[in-house]
Amino acid sequence: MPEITKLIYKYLRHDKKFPHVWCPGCGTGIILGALIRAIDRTGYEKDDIVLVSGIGCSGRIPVYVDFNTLHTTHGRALTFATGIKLANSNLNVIVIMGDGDAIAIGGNHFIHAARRNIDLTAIIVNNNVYGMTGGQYSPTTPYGMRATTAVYSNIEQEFKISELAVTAGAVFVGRGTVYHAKLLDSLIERAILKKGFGVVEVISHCHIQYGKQNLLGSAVDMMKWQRDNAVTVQEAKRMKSEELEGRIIIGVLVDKDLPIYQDEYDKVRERAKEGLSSLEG
Amino acid sequence: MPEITKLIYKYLRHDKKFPHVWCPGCGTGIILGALIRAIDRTGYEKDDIVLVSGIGCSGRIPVYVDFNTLHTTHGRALTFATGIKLANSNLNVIVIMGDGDAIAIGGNHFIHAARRNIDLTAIIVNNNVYGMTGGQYSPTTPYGMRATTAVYSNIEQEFKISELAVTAGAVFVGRGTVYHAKLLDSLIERAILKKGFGVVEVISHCHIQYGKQNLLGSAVDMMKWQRDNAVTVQEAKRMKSEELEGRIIIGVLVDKDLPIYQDEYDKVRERAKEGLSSLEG
Amino acid sequence: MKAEKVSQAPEGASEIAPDKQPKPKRAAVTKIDIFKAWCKACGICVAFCPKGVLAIDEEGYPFVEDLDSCTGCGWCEIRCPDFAITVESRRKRRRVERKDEKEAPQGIPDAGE
Amino acid sequence: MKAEKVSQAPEGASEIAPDKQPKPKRAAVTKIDIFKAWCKACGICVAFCPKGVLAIDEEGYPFVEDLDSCTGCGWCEIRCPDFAITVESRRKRRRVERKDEKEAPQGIPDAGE
Amino acid sequence: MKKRRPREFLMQGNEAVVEGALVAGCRFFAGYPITPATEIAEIMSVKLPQVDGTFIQMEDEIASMGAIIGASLAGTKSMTATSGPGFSLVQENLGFACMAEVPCVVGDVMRLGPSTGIPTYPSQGDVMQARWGTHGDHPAIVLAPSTVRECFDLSVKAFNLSEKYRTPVILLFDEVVGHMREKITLPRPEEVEVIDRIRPTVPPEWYIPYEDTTQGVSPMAIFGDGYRFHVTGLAHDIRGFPTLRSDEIGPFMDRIHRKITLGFPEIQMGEFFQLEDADIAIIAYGSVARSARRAVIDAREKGVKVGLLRLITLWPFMRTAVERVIQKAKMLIVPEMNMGQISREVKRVNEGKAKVNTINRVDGLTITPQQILKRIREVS
Amino acid sequence: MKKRRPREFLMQGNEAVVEGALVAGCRFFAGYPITPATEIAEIMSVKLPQVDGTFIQMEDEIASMGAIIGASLAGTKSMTATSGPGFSLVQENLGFACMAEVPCVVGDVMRLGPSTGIPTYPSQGDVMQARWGTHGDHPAIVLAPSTVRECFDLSVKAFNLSEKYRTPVILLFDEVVGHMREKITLPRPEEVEVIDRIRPTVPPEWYIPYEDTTQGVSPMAIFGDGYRFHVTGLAHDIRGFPTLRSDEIGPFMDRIHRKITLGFPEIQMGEFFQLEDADIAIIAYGSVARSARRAVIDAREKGVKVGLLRLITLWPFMRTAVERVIQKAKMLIVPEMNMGQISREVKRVNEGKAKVNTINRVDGLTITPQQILKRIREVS
Amino acid sequence: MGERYEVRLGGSGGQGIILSGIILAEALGLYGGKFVVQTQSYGPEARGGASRADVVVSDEEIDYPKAIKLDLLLAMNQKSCDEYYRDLKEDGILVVDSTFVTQVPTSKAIQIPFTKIAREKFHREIVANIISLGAITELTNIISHKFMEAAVLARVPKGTEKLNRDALKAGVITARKVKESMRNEDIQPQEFQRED
Amino acid sequence: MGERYEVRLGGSGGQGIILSGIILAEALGLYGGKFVVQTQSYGPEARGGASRADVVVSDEEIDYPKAIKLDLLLAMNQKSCDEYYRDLKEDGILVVDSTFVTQVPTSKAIQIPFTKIAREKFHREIVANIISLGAITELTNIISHKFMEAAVLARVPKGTEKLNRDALKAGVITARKVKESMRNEDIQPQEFQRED
Ligand SMILES: Cc1ncc(C[n+]2csc(CCOP(=O)(O)OP(=O)(O)O)c2C)c(N)n1
Ligand SMILES: Cc1ncc(C[n+]2csc(CCOP(=O)(O)OP(=O)(O)O)c2C)c(N)n1
Ligand code: SF4
Ligand code: SF4
Ligand code: SF4
Ligand code: SF4
Ligand code: SF4
Ligand code: SF4
Ligand SMILES: [Mg+2]
Ligand SMILES: [Mg+2]
Repeated sequence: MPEITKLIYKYLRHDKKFPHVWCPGCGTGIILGALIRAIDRTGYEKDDIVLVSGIGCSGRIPVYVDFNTLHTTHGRALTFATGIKLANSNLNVIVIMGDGDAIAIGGNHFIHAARRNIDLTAIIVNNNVYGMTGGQYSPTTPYGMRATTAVYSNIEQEFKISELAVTAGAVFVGRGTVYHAKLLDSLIERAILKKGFGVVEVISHCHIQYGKQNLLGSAVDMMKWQRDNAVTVQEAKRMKSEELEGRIIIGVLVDKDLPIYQDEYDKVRERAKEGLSSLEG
Repeated sequence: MPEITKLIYKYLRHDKKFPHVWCPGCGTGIILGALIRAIDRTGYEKDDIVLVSGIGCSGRIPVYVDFNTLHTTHGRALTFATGIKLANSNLNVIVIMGDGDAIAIGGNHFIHAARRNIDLTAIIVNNNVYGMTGGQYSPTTPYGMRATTAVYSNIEQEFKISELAVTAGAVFVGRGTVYHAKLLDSLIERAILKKGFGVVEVISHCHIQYGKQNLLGSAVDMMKWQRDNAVTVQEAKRMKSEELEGRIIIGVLVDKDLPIYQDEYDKVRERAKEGLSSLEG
Repeated sequence: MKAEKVSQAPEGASEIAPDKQPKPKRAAVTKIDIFKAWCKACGICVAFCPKGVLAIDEEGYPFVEDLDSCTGCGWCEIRCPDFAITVESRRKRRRVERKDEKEAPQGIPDAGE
Repeated sequence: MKAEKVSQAPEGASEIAPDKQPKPKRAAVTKIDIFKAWCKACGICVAFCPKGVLAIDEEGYPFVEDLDSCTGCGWCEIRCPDFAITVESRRKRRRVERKDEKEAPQGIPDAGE
Repeated sequence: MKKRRPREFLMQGNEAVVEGALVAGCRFFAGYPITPATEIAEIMSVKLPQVDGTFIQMEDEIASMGAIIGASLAGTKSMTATSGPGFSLVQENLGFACMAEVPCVVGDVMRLGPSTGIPTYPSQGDVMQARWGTHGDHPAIVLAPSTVRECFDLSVKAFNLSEKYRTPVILLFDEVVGHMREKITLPRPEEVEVIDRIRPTVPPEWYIPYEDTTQGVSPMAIFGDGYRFHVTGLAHDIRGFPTLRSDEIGPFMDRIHRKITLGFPEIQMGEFFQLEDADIAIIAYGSVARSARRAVIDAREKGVKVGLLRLITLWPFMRTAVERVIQKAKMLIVPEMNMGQISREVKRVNEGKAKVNTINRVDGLTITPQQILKRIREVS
Repeated sequence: MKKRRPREFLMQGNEAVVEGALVAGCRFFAGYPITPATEIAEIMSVKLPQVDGTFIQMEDEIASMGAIIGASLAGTKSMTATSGPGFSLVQENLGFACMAEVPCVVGDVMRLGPSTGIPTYPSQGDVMQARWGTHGDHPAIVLAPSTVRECFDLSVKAFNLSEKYRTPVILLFDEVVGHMREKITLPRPEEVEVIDRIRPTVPPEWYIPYEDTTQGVSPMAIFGDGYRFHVTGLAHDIRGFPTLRSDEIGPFMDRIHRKITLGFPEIQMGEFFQLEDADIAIIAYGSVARSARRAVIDAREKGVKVGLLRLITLWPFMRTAVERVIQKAKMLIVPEMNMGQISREVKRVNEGKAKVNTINRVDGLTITPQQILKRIREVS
Repeated sequence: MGERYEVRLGGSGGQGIILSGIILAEALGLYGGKFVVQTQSYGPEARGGASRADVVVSDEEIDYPKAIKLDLLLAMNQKSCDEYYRDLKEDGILVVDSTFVTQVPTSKAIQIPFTKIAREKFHREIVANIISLGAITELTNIISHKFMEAAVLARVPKGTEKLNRDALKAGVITARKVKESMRNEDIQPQEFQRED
Repeated sequence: MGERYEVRLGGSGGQGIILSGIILAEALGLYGGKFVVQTQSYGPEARGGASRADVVVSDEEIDYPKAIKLDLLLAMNQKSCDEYYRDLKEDGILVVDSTFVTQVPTSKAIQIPFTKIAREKFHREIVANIISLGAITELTNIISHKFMEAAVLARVPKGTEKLNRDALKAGVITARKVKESMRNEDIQPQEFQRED
């Protein structure tokens, strides 16, 4: 049996939920594949994985996988995940969000989860658009592109999700694309294994809502664009900033070590039990 | 008549509202002074100034000044301000927020207003604590400090407000302290005059709620600390990162030019009128 | 961004260059299954097969046209958004190679054409 | 942070050093008013007057002890959180100086002691 | 060939809301996409810049609500539109608009709830939330169109009432009404009555922004007008400044409720259909009222004396209309796409006089004429 | 010298809520400071780590609500506490907890609203919001303590009901109750009945997370237990997966309401004080019930036959209790620190049988015994 | 048509079903002068196209806006044919795109390969829906050809008028042929008065 | 004391008014065995200290928790004296900190310079509130000295027991002197039974 078939049997709710809901060629399915391969490599038990999502096309991922799965409210996935992780730190909690979900309505939870270094893995499916609701611009829609709420072209500057994550304090930040699907496996794997708040930004394509409005062609065309415009972190270092204009820098942007919230909280518990309350001091 | 007396007569609602509500020695009053001096220097008419605040000790500032004043909901001041500015771009809209207000509950609005480059001035009174509600830790409370919700000492990493503003895209970012009150005048003045989203982070002190719990002494003591720990941007450049540990870098961190949202939107209007809608294309 | 200080190279980044593997000498080293009930005819597998193994039928679905050329690289499989195509390598050696990948997974692998 | 690239020096930053102004030769060049109804006796004006002009009474309120030493620098005034102390310089020249400041306000001014 | 008439359109309910808003003078829209209300934002984004208005997509619904309040304070008529999940999020700032008396319009296109529910399926589950969703006591005006033309009319009306009473007005309709396309004839803009807030004419020194007046509504200055006043969500005195005095708070609370009460005759709108001789009265609103109307016609054909009270204004609840109906009808049927929300109000004002039947449906399907007919047969 | 008794404390209402929660097994609290609820967070932050629980101060109330739902799904009893503005913000996620049937407890310490209102002044303005604040139809359990000891008891009860019925429970009390200190005697933890959610015992393959049962409540697996199931805010089938089928949605909606209805006898708590022979009945709750009790005693001294129905459970509304009261009492007085919220419910179930008087106060002051006595005199 | 006449168009996203519904409704309402309501149904959220559009037309104001018993069902794929056939009146008309609908539930079904025609004749699959509108015009009496043409031309992108006019015509002609070959006396809706 | 006995402590933030209220309530409730309710009032939000604490004590369960007509008012500053004096029963006791309260509304007011004593005798202003508790204990019959001392010692920070015990004592002694000098027969609360 091919490896992937084994993974399908092992991880997918394959007998009920497929074919899945996404449009033909949608990058979300590819990310789902990378996710299960990455999880498989980590060796974690299915019972110990909690997959949490927000609302959006990407938010439908949990339905398809045989973990503890949770589809929350729009933008709030990280808050639920924080509760899960702090309540039971044995669980490996992975959070999937769309760009709108994570950075528009959910932007605040994102930067705070990063700042606190909650031991979670955040995978952000950045397709530059609100896919689920039909193609409105998102905070990652580049300047000048079109969307159903930006028919005269978008005038807002885009957020760079990974860079925001770095500033907010994430200890692991990687960026990949769905085209570079194997890199994705490893980025996700590393983020999961990382102790602390790990972020993987995945450049995906929504050819149906975003591609169509911007005449970017089919899923294949948009994946070719990813292929042709990605540069690795190393390459990027050798390039001038003009050359980097419009390119996607892929690879690991940050990998550093900082104490996680849970460990710090263990110290709080110790101090609490020692009665070292300032209330009494 | 002393200059300040003139300013008091001109800008303060001096005949009804004073002495103000803040604790003796609170930095908020000093910031209020810097604000009216800065506004006076800009030469703007009082009728054209809108002062918007959120909720917190700092949020009470608007009550005291004779502008168009608006005291909104907690964390949302920038959203109200965005509406005001976009509805009437002749108004000079200045927003005052506390650290909790701007960066805890309001963090998302803050980064998005910066990203969109809405032509506003955001003044953030960073006293490292929730003053108004009685001394809980905020996202800027340093690791290891105490608060009424962190009696065993705070385990969270702090946000650097100015650095977050830079990453989010603010075109002007300055940091000052209440001790360096004249610098504050000029930072605020420059932020107001700046076209685009300007941020002034003011390191202030809350000796009553924060100082007391952390044995930092009186207002005077805490201002001395500001004096002794501030380094200018220039000095900071010459210092090693270890040396900068625990110091406050004051001065102008960013001053760059980018098109503002309103000007971009004017272009949208032009395109709309030309009928350049992609709906028809 | 202080990216320089904290970032780390994905190893094997140079592999982003086109596939340099020689065409396999023996025929049909792999077995390719296309599960039509799940396939949505997006064409991704066909477009990115580095060996031109796959083609599109008149309804838009992929089919195996040139199995002999297949190197078993698995790119069609992992880029399929619908888990509708699987590749089984019949050569033990390749399996092992892919196992190796598992041990050192950080590289940006062969990016196909 | 790309602070280096985009940041800009506040001019006159070096003025953060202690006040080097000579003690004025003539007495009582300024008039200091303390508006007790607003003053909250926080002590800031007293603590940071670079010339020791002010002192604290037994109830904690400030009073002018040594008016002659006052340079009219205005620090007490602008650091008072309660708009309770005002300084009027009687020397035309100083007023002008402060006007000048208005024209070029970016400096970090004299930080007192 | 017969030419299409100039102001005749095939139009969606959501689209008609936009047309109405624009005619009413709305020039600012801040929103966040959500099914089934997204079209309102999308069409606004196309049309507002054409008329020198402003559209902005905010980072969420909280921000959208904040922005429209800000825009209104700066003198621009403004609105947002959302659906249940977003409607839950606007509540805090909606309360601010009540407290600070800021005119603005909020559309809530109801989908199946609670929570994410089913985004594309209709419901009338937010009726009570529209009245009580924000904390603290506050008045509420909630209008419920049931045709596309009414989407237009009530959108205009919402702005007019909002301006006149200095209060947020909610346009509440279900997915069916929002998404359905009907042929409608739009009035010429000149034919539409547009009301603007009363602005102060006194000199700024005399201006008292929260003064009590005979109608309970104070003239409203806008930022930049030269009246520099204070606006806050705290309890405030007549000048707008925070107060802790119960003799100032009490009268204020009283006034913001009284101004609406005084406006009842104008605010409360309903349609009395075949009620004169009706023994059985249906009370319905939104798309369900359309099914009810059909059921009334069909039942009457079979000789059953049924009538329909169609509520156009949901809040303030139309006590007097119901009282009028139950003078004759001793049997009421209240069909709703919820577990019974307006029916509670009907029961409250009914005071045991008529028998109140409910038809409730919360499975994502609409209530059909047949379903209502069946109930009519059962009770008649 | 007389020694203080071991389990006797002078305790604030907010503090007693924490004590109750801890005894009930609460081990996770996520919150955001807000007057007058902050003490709950503060005390939790001190006590939870002492018992290996977790306190986290989130970035806002939305996040707090999300976090407690997450913690509960991971098997830890959890709560948050806030006041009006924050209560408005938790609404969306509160609806999620209803929909996904996640036990958790939310405290709302009511202050004067709407909007920022007066943070330090009491009110009872969020009673209707507690029932209807989130969008879509949903059940609600809302408990209203009026003494410090009851803060403890109802805190325990809130967790118990929440666990038993797999639903969020709201503890709703006013600033007076939250901040007042009373001498109370706490029971020993062993003496307190603590109910935990029923966990599945079937093998994972057989587990149906949203199965209908006789009581309408399905056993609840927790994440990590080996039952890998799906939780969503979308309408879902019995396995928890999204569905668009009305024949699945209908029964689900029905069940989540039915489970509460079946629990009425246990959920609905009230105190009948001197009602047997009462011609006049006061219906009150929270701190106002204390004034009402005093008024009853004083009035009885003057020979007026007055009684008090003190509502401990506000929602589901205690129809049967009111019906019992109006069998004798034909005059009702409903004093509330709002414009009339519970009185609407009283009117609804009263069906015209008794005369309903209201006393409403929204100026930040409490309703005094004198005020109620005066009304008793007026109506007797 | 004092009474309601109910039409349903079913298909998969991308087939232009909603546009067809709108054009049909505009033809009937704006040009034909009828009262008309068009509704549609969506999938999970508004992603991709909808699968179904209903058009209810009447001489009187329309109350209940959704189709209850269909007078006409156009099924552009097998799924919608299977799903909606049960809603068709006994004497209702079933039109299918035989490119995709290979199993018809009744021998009275009118089978036309709209997509195939579009592909082969116009090299643009996208016009299949316009072809189907031509067929509907011909197969029913609810709308005149002129009005339908006007409605189509008012909605299609500029520059594609000729293509769409030809497609519409192709639909009319093909339908006529099928009609004749079926001697389809039984597919005329009874109560409908032809508009002129 | 079948009936309620109502006490109000008023002052400004930082004077430890709330702590006094709590100690008084604990002395009465936990040691004295009474029913007791303590409430307080705040400024705009919970910033700084509160200005007022009410303690209601009774032998029966207490319903209405706030003070209505005061039996005892302790005013630690002028503002609270002015504001709350009108709530004092006609025969109620008014005790003021004469360090700050310079204008008393009645000649029957008991004037003791608590803060001055604290400053001069203990060099710690903060104990003024404890001194005032001593005075209250002495001036009323609601609580025994022992219980008050126990309550104080249970609440003050470790290491400050002696200081506070002394302060309490100082309050008692000063009050006794004042009482004597005033021949204050009229300040005994009538209905109160001394606890023992
Ligand atoms: C509070 C709230 N607001 C709005 C929505 C509607 N909504 C659903 S998904 C979505 C955005 C989806 O965009 P993104 O997060 O980028 O995910 P994608 O669909 O592109 O994967 C929105 C706005 C909602 N469900 N809840
Ligand atoms: C939605 C909401 N949550 C909480 C509060 C309570 N609250 C008022 S001010 C404040 C924080 C104040 O801190 P900060 O913004 O730093 O201002 P400061 O008082 O320190 O100046 C909080 C949490 C509120 N008013 N609204
Ligand atoms: S709408 Fe876009 S993101 Fe969503 S499933 Fe389709 S292609 Fe993917
Ligand atoms: S509490 Fe702190 S921030 Fe607030 S007024 Fe007092 S000192 Fe200032
Ligand atoms: S395994 Fe590689 S070579 Fe073979 S078909 Fe797939 S992509 Fe082509
Ligand atoms: S990539 Fe998958 S879904 Fe796409 S055509 Fe190939 S097998 Fe089918
Ligand atoms: S003006 Fe300067 S020198 Fe004079 S008193 Fe003030 S601070 Fe001191
Ligand atoms: S700084 Fe101002 S408030 Fe403080 S003591 Fe001096 S004059 Fe008084
Ligand atoms: Mg997206
Ligand atoms: Mg602060």
